[in-house]
Amino acid sequence: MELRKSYFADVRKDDLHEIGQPRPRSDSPGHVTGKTAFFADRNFPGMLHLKMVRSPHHHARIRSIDTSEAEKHPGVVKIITAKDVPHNVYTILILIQIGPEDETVLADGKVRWKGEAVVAVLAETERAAQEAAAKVKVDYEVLPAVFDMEEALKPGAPLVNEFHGQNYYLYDSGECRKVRFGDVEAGFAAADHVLEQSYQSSPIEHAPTETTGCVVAPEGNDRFTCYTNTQAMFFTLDNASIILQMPGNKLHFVGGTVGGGFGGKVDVIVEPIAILGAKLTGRPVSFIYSREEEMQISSPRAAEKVVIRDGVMKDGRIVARKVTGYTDAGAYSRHSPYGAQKGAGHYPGPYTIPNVWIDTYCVYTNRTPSSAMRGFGVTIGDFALEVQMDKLARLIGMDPLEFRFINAYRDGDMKAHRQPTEGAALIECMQEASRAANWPVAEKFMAMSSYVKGA
Amino acid sequence: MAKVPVQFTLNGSEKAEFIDSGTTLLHALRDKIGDTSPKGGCHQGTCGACSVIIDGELRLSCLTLAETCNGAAITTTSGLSEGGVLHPLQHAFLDTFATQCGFCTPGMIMAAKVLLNHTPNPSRDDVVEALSGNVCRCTGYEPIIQAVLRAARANSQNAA
Amino acid sequence: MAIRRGRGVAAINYPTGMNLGGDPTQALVHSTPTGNFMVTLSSVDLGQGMKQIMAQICAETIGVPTDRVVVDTADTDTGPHCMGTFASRGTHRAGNAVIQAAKEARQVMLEVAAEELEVNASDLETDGQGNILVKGAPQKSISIFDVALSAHFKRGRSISGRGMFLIPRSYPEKETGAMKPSTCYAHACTVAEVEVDDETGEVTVLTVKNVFEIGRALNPKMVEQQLVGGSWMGISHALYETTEPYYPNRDHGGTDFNQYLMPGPGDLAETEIIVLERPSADGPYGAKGPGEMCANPQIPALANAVFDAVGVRIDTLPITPERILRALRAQAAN
Amino acid sequence: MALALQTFATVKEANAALKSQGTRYLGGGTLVVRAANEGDVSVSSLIRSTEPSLSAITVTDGKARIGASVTMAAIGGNPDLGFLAKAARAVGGPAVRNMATVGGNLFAPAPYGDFAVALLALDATVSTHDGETPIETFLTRRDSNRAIVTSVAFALPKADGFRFLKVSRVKPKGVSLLSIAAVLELAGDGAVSSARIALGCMADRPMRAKAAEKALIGQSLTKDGIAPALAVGNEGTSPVTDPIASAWYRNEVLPVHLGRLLLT
Repeated sequence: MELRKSYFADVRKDDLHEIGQPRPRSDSPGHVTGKTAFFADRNFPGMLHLKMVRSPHHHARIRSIDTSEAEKHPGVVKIITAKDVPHNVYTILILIQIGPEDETVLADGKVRWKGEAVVAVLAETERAAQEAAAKVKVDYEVLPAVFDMEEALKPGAPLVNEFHGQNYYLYDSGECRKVRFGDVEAGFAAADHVLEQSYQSSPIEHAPTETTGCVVAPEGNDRFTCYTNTQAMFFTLDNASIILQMPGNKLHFVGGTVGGGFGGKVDVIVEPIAILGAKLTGRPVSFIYSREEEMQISSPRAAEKVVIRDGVMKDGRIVARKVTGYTDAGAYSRHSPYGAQKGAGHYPGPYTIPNVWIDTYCVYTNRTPSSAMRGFGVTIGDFALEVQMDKLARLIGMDPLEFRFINAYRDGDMKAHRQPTEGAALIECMQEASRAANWPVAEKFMAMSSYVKGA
Repeated sequence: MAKVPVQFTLNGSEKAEFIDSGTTLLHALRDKIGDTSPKGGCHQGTCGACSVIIDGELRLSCLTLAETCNGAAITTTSGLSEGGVLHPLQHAFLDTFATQCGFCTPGMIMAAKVLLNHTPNPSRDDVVEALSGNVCRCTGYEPIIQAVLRAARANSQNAA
Repeated sequence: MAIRRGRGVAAINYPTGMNLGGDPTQALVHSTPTGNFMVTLSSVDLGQGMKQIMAQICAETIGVPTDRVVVDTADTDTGPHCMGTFASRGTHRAGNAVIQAAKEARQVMLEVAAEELEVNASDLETDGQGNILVKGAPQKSISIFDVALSAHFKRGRSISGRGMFLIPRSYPEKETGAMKPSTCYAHACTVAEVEVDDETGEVTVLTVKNVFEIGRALNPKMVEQQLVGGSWMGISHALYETTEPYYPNRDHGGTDFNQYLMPGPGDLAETEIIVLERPSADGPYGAKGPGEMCANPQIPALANAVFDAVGVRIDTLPITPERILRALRAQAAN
Repeated sequence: MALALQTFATVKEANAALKSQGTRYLGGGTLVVRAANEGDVSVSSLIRSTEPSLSAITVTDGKARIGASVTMAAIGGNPDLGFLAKAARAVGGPAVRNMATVGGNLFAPAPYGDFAVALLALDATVSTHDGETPIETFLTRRDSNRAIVTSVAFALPKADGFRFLKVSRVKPKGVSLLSIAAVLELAGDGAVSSARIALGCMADRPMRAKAAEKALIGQSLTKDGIAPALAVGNEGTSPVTDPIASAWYRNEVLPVHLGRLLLT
């Protein structure tokens, strides 16, 4: 890695003592000696192991649950179903007033995705919990499921989530988050070329080497210590407090040393049920996702569909951009309504375009609920935007890098969501890339700057 | 449940335990003996985080039953430094900033240790092959490869 | 068989923070009796190095070497509130909170030193080595060790500080979408070079040249860790990863590291990283969040490079050999 | 029932124990311990035998016999089996190769079982207590097999007669997209006089590419000479669709990779 100090030297102080210094990481000696304590490295006498009975169907009504055989299984200490969860319907973002509550901690009457948690089994050993889980009998009536976002949005599609009443999230702005800037239709009418293209991604798993999990130990004073690898301590504590209807002061969360997150450990999934298990049994409880659960049960990055319609002039200026984004939330909201509207605020990308129209939808389907991941709400949009930029450049016969210079935002430019651009540096990145990759562009572009006098 | 005895040396010291038959070595080390340096990243044999050295060979402790290790000499990452002095491999991991979350690190170090035991001057391809059963999600592997090559260089300089 | 070569470019920006939810983080800083400093947080280190960076920020602000700072995180009994580690907010939000707390602690420290040295606190400065000096008269000094002892046992002062950084929530305007979704933006431009086997659709990534503008590299080696690992993940996203290989068909999802595909140590592209620093107005020492955006530009750059190589557009991720081969077949049929 | 391990000194005793319900033979553990870890509760008793012959490799008179407990690492490091090293090293990473056994590989479902593909091309025989079975027959019936495999045996191919290719998305050690093993004999004029080609991942278990084998006979190993074989390379295949690749893709690229292997 090289630091190119010549750029922006006028606005930067390089004489600091500790900042800018390549100090060794204080946590690394613990890593290389195996001494770093991850949550699962805590082991308590008498600890119970929690295994989840999961839905084998994408969408089904639960006619009945019979746990009688499982309860008798040697080593089983407690079996938990929906009725044991004090506040069984929740949604994570309720803490920032984004509702409605739309997800069951343990399935109640219905399952909406294959892998949904139905019954929790706590036993003396993992093996006993697995064996007992196999003895839980759930009678399902399989319902039609919908997996394709376009299908889900059509009238008459199977309703994924009754708490929403339709297969999309209802924002205060309606069925989508909207950004309106300038007159996009006038822009298309004036454009030399109009190009509409559609982009699609598939769900992506964070796949941290350490799976999601927690270990909960009763403190003996009506408080519970939860050793967890959550990415958000109080988010998780406060949600657990709501779900368990337990004052927050009864909960003590210890974490902060996590074996990789990438956004995958923000969903408040394992902690509430493990704490409930510890409360109901008075014993320490370990609930750690198997690798299979991490890969297919934990939330992935959402699949997205992005449709971009651009109006472009022969001289390279993009004069209108309309983006329709669809985020496949899966069966429940988790963080997806946030991600979809974050996308609305990100388009049309780092370019200054006078006429912009953005609609972003959060769509429900019968698949594993998706959630945040590194680049949340942006990564797939950037893929779509930047492939579109390449196509536009080729459409008008222009060098793809030069085409970006023409449209790059600079300090003071008004963005579509009506914030003036500050601290722009796209142009300088492209100039440096031009040099590093030996991809020459016209001198006028190399002479450009993100600085604008007075901006 | 019937308990079976297991006895082996762990990082040079004798260990004897009664365990449930069928217990994996990973569980025996972590839950019975208290050496938590091998990590359970998959319990499938697909991530390498649980790697240990058994009688000189790299093994996956998650797929090895503890009772098959009677009489064996087992090395884990927690036993690598002697008298508080880091092993050259551990030093190299620090020097190249080869750890981020640290969860894969003990397994990586075990894989690298076996490589250097057999191949003191490995090529880059040798290192890549040696690490090929170990997954890292943070680093992009390059700093880890550099760490192993650096440790090998340090070893050969010490030997010279 | 033909191996065909191509290159592609992509340029991106990336927002720091989750303003649309309201975005607070707090920090506490206090000194021990012998002048070491404890930063108390509930922020989470996912492996990106939060603890180390907060220590460096605290050390810089107070004016001591980093190894005199200990970071205690994340325990909800002791650490004040943090929203969490996501949205590229950790360094930015917690860093600002630590600066505020450290400034308050530093002020008390300087006041105690001033009393000991019988000068005005405003006339004092730190040397970054653990000493407090009188500006312009550096021979007149006191160690922070002695200042802390004095504060604790003689002056009855608590060298401590509280830090709170809040970005108030932005509510998008319903009809126009006017909003402030984030604070500052990081930037990147990547040029990727590939070889495509036109008989199998297999892609080999030869080089990726990444230029990242990240505000400020607080610890360049740790920034490099993020950027190198992120670049790898970007390549991985572009060409390999999904939990649903036949999306929207729900079948055949991988359940292990053998079947969930990611580049192995033998698949690494020659990777070049160049960092520019345009300090952000509101970032801790100018920093922006580098951890997320660094995995984004490789994806479209590779898509564009594949097109450059074989003339087919793969607009669906991941860009698998199968998708390329199908497109090549369709191209040949036309 | 908790999981338990029973160890027997002889294969005979182990075979007797395997007659009980809920038992499974433990080789290197890469299949059965994984299954148990992942919650397969159908097996409650693992059986193994420590009989020394299971770990023996003998190479004499142009014939090799490999005990079923021999690991991939042991084969990869055996100088008498140098031609097989590539196939043995195609299995897993170093730790897996120190554990995975020849016997276990015969039972590994696609996309695993690369070494069994090599054994199929070698026309090996598989030994159990009640005799020897040609590997092709054995693989067909492997799901109902209850007898412990004790060894595999095969005639050593002529020098440079064995070729092996594993195609993988991930390097150096991804699982198979497909694998191909071939044992070829050439006449003095360079024409193929005998050919056995085995394919991995082109069905749920290793299979022979018999049409391609036949089409190779009498042909030289040139682009034109192998063309008829490549044209029928897919005959009889029913590839797996999995996260690595679809059946369509495997069928599409099989002739490409077969061609590359034959022309090396």
